Amino acid sequence: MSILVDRNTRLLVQGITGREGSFHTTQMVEYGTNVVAGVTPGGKGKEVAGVPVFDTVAEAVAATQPNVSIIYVPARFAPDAIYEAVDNGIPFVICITEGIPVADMVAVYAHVREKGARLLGPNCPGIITPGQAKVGIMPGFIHMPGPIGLVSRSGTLTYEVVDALTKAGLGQTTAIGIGGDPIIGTSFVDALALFEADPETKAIVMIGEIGGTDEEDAARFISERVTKPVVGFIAGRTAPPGKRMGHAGAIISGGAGTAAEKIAALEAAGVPVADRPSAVPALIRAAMAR
Amino acid sequence: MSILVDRNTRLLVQGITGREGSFHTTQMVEYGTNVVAGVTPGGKGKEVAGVPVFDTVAEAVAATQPNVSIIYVPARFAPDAIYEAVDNGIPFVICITEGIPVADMVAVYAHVREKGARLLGPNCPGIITPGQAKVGIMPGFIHMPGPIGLVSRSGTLTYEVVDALTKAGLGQTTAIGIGGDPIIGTSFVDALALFEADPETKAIVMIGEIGGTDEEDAARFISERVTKPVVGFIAGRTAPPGKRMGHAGAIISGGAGTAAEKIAALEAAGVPVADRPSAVPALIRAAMAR
Amino acid sequence: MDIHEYQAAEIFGRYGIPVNPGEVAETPAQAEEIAAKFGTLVAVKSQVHTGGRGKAGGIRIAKTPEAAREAAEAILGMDIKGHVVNKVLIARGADIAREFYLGVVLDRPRRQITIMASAEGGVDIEEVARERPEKIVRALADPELGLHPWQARQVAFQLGLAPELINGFASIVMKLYDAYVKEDATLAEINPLVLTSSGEWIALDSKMSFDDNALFRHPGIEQLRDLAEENATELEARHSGISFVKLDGDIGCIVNGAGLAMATMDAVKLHGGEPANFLDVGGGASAEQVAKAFRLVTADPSVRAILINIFGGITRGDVVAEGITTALGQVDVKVPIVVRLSGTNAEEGRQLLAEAGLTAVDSMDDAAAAVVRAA
Amino acid sequence: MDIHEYQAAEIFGRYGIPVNPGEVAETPAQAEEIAAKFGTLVAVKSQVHTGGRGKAGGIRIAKTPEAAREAAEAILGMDIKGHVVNKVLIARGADIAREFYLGVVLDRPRRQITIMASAEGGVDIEEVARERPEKIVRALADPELGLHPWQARQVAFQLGLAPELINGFASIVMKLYDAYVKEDATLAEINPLVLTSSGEWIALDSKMSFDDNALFRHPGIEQLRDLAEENATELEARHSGISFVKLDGDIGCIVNGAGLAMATMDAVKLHGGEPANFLDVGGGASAEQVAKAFRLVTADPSVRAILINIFGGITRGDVVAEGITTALGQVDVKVPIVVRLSGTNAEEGRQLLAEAGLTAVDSMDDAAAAVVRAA
Repeated sequence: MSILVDRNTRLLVQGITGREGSFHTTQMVEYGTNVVAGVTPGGKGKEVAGVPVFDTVAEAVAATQPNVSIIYVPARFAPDAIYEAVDNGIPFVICITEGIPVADMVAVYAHVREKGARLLGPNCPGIITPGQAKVGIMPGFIHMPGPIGLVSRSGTLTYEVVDALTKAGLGQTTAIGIGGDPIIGTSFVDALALFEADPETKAIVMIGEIGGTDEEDAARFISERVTKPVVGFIAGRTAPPGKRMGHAGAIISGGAGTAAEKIAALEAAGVPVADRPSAVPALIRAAMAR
Repeated sequence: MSILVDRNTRLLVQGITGREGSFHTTQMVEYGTNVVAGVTPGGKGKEVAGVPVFDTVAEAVAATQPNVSIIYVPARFAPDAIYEAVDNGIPFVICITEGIPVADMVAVYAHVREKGARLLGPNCPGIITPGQAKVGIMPGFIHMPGPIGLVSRSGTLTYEVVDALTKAGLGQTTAIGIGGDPIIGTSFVDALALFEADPETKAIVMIGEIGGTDEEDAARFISERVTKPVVGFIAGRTAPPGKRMGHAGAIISGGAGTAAEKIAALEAAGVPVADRPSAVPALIRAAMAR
Repeated sequence: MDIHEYQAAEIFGRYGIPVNPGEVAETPAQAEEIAAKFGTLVAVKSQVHTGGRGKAGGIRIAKTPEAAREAAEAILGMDIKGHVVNKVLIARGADIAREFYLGVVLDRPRRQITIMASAEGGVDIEEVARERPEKIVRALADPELGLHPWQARQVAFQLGLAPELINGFASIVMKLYDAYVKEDATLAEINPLVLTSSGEWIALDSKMSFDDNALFRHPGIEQLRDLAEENATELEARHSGISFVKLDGDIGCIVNGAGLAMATMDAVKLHGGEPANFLDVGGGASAEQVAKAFRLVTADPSVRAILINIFGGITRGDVVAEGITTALGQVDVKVPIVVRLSGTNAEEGRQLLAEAGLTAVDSMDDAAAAVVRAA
Repeated sequence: MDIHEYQAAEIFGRYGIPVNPGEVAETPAQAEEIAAKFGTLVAVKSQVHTGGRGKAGGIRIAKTPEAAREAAEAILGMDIKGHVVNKVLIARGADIAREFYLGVVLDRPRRQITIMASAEGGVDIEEVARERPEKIVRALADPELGLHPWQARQVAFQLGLAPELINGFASIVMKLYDAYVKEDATLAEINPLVLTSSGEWIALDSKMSFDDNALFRHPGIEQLRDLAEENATELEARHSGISFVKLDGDIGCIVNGAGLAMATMDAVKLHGGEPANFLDVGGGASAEQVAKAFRLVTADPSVRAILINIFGGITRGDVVAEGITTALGQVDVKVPIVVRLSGTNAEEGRQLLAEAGLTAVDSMDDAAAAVVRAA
């Protein structure tokens, strides 16, 4: 088992002929992901890594019945690509694109929910179920199948933790990067609920950062609804207020969104919080042994 | 039994202190309708026909728990009033107002549906369940409780037919005026489905007019899903194409929406169509006797 | 509300749609002058609020300024389906490679705004819709978010356009939709939308109609109204809150309620008569409104009898009767009047009317029969 | 992106919000001149991109032009929370009866734009939110349809305004929301929104910040950027696609990825050091990007050692190592460098780095410890 993507994933790549899109399509195909189609307006008849390209999502859906779509189109066209995916019935859309205006995402988020679809991201590394499907831009080789569910707001920091877990012999059911923007389609709470319901996931690692209150919401959710052990890590203990730390969403504003608050909330919910990424595997082992 | 309104209706009147609102509130209260509250911004503390007035729908809902709202506010403010009603959880909203721009109604209609609420109108006379609740501007006294469900796009033409039915001894479960605009919240099909499901309704009268294809859709629905006898009347056999006959929706455009087409569709669905309003009671009796 | 082609083109141009520049002439001399200025082959196009101008001879091609003058001479004053031509548009000829149809309208059954496009442009789109519906491509705009760019592109792909033409066409679709929504239109149409042999898009004919109920927020549109194109009586009626439509018969009708007004016309026809008009006097049927209605109906010389059909609902029949008699004191009506009064206090009302010497009956059928006899 | 109060007031004014007219002075003499022209009591207000100006003495009331001159003298050049005052806004004094707070912001947990209003205006709203949250009234805008007029009215009623004040307040709410949405703001705030004793509304202080990701569609807003207010290094970094934030410590950090960059700063601190900056070099960590990062970090004289932390993912570690050595050929770095390289081909990369004489380790903890020792 796993969450959201697996062997049955039939992946569509929107923006497949672009630099990012074609590079990562090749990587995903090499990993073994079942990439069934790509879309680039005007690209019909082409192929990328053996994957057929269509002009519109409607055509790709009719010809290849994808059930997941990943988006690699530039920020100003990405909202339109998300609408095209969900309006054509794709139930799960992953948006890698960074730099989408917040106002656009307010409407996109509401629309995706109305359609009963799920969005992951934007500005996220994607999702991987080791050995089954890599849907994103993460390096596949650091992952290993196993019992840990991992959810993170970050990219390379996630790889750091995954790498530490794998080296410690702790494989992953699924690793999911929810993204660093102020408005994201899938929150910590959403991912935690999925891991809680996944029988193969035995423990969960949650990697947060400064900004917003999603970690606090997650802490509340964990204390009320999660029975599996959870270990946390929060980046940005030393971040100053009022300054955006790279990610559009990583900003302490109005005194809210500090690492200290988030760590306190998680610890109050019984979640051990690592003081450094390398401390995560030991905490997970301890939590699982309890 | 009846549809949509009855003794359990707790009515809110939006625009209650206006000329139309106060006049018809008095009429509705006199008929015996349970009018629990009114809203007029800045009107808090007033009373109309003994009904308390509030500044906002939220306050009225908190204080009096209405389950139906009727709107008597001018066209340029009416869409906002509909949003205020449904966003505050009122499940059934009746909009009497005439002259709302079509573009506004496109968004209103979609929003009301998303909220799982029902809209009747705009530009409609409202709905009455004789002896229980009059929610609209129709003259109450011409109605009589009985087995006939009536649905109509028109106002006075409906009164004409109701009067004929009552004089013929054929009372009504509920008479519903769906309105004469191009976009209306409740269609013939919606009303027919409700009457079909209402055990007290033994036969249905449907009064259409030129414009659009709602009558054709109704004919299809009747042939597929309605087991009760239905009798029709269509106004506008002599209407010329391209000219709006009063109602914004009553226009034959592009050769579509003629009375002849609608009559043919209804007759093909086994619905006898009266050639004049006074012929309706006899057709209903004949249909019920079958 | 309708406007002329040249006015619609001006609006479309403001939204960034490539339209064919032209100028309006009201005399043959002006037409010649404009054509000379353009120095190229021109189209001389009648400006009237009706379709089928081409078939009626209202559009001519002129190769020289003199030919433009002659064409204008022929077209100005022409009657096209009851519309007299007062203006012609002189527009440069285009180098047409392909003709498309593009329109934005309301899809009533779906309660959404829809894009309609066809690679069979320049012809009657209703005919295409009837006979070759598969030739029409549609896209429904999201009712809350509007038309998405992917939908505009998809329409372009579905028309079979080559990849290099997609963005240009899609951009015109987005702009036409934008114009439709921002101006509260009921129709925005380009027919034909032309692709020139050099690969440019030109809107060769523009058409736009507007939602009367939304004119209050578009004072600029209201100013485009061509009074010469509107029936003076219908305009006057609208200003009094009366819905009035002129018809060809001789029985004038005054009714409260649009549906009942149509049913009344139908009843007149059913009894062998021909209605002279549709008239919905509105809610209250006050003396003032009835007087205005009398003036509107009697302005038509072909009216030989008048049927007043009032169903007294909230308004009492005796009050309506008083209104009618008062109105008759204000307006000198020379043709027979039959009044049908029903509903609240109808009997009292009919008595009042009878005392005033009017034929007043209870039944709509009887009234229709009586007025046909009287005419 | 932040702008000054006077710039925000100008934008709000364009949306029809009644703002307090004022003029900007850059010298005391200009301040006196403007005050003399106004001929009334004025406020002299420092224009800096930070809050708490009042408490810092950056806002003064002047009854005479001379007093305005003196106030400007005192305020210009002042350092408010690290921001040097280069401009003052001279604004007419208002006849204040009541002060309100009105703001539009994103409610992140609900993923909706929200209106916040309070009858306790003119004070720190965050303090009100913390200590007397019941004093704040909120309304969430519909994510697809926007803010409805009924919501704006409801906010006004919830603030306890008298009926005759409702429409005026609600109209300002609608306009502020409109400005927020149309300009892609992340904050639009009026504090205080003043009710004068004659019952007029005036926005006495205006504040606006913008979504950096949306500036591409607002060239006019980009032009309002005050370069004097921005950290030159941060600006330069942004143009190179590098995220950079100056901090107070002495350990320079160069990291790929924002989350890892924060974790790296935290690790430095954990090992007893103080990070000199946040720096996310972006995806590939190419020689060019690394060279730029070196220049940014070494521009800070307090930097005594540099920690490079790269997790080789899609990009191979040996390629990154080559990038680092190439960059070091282009930039003369005089402080010790510790490189942590992990992930794909990391071992090969570390060997390359060691050959170039750099301390290269596998673990982030070891690297942080080493760099703190080296500083």
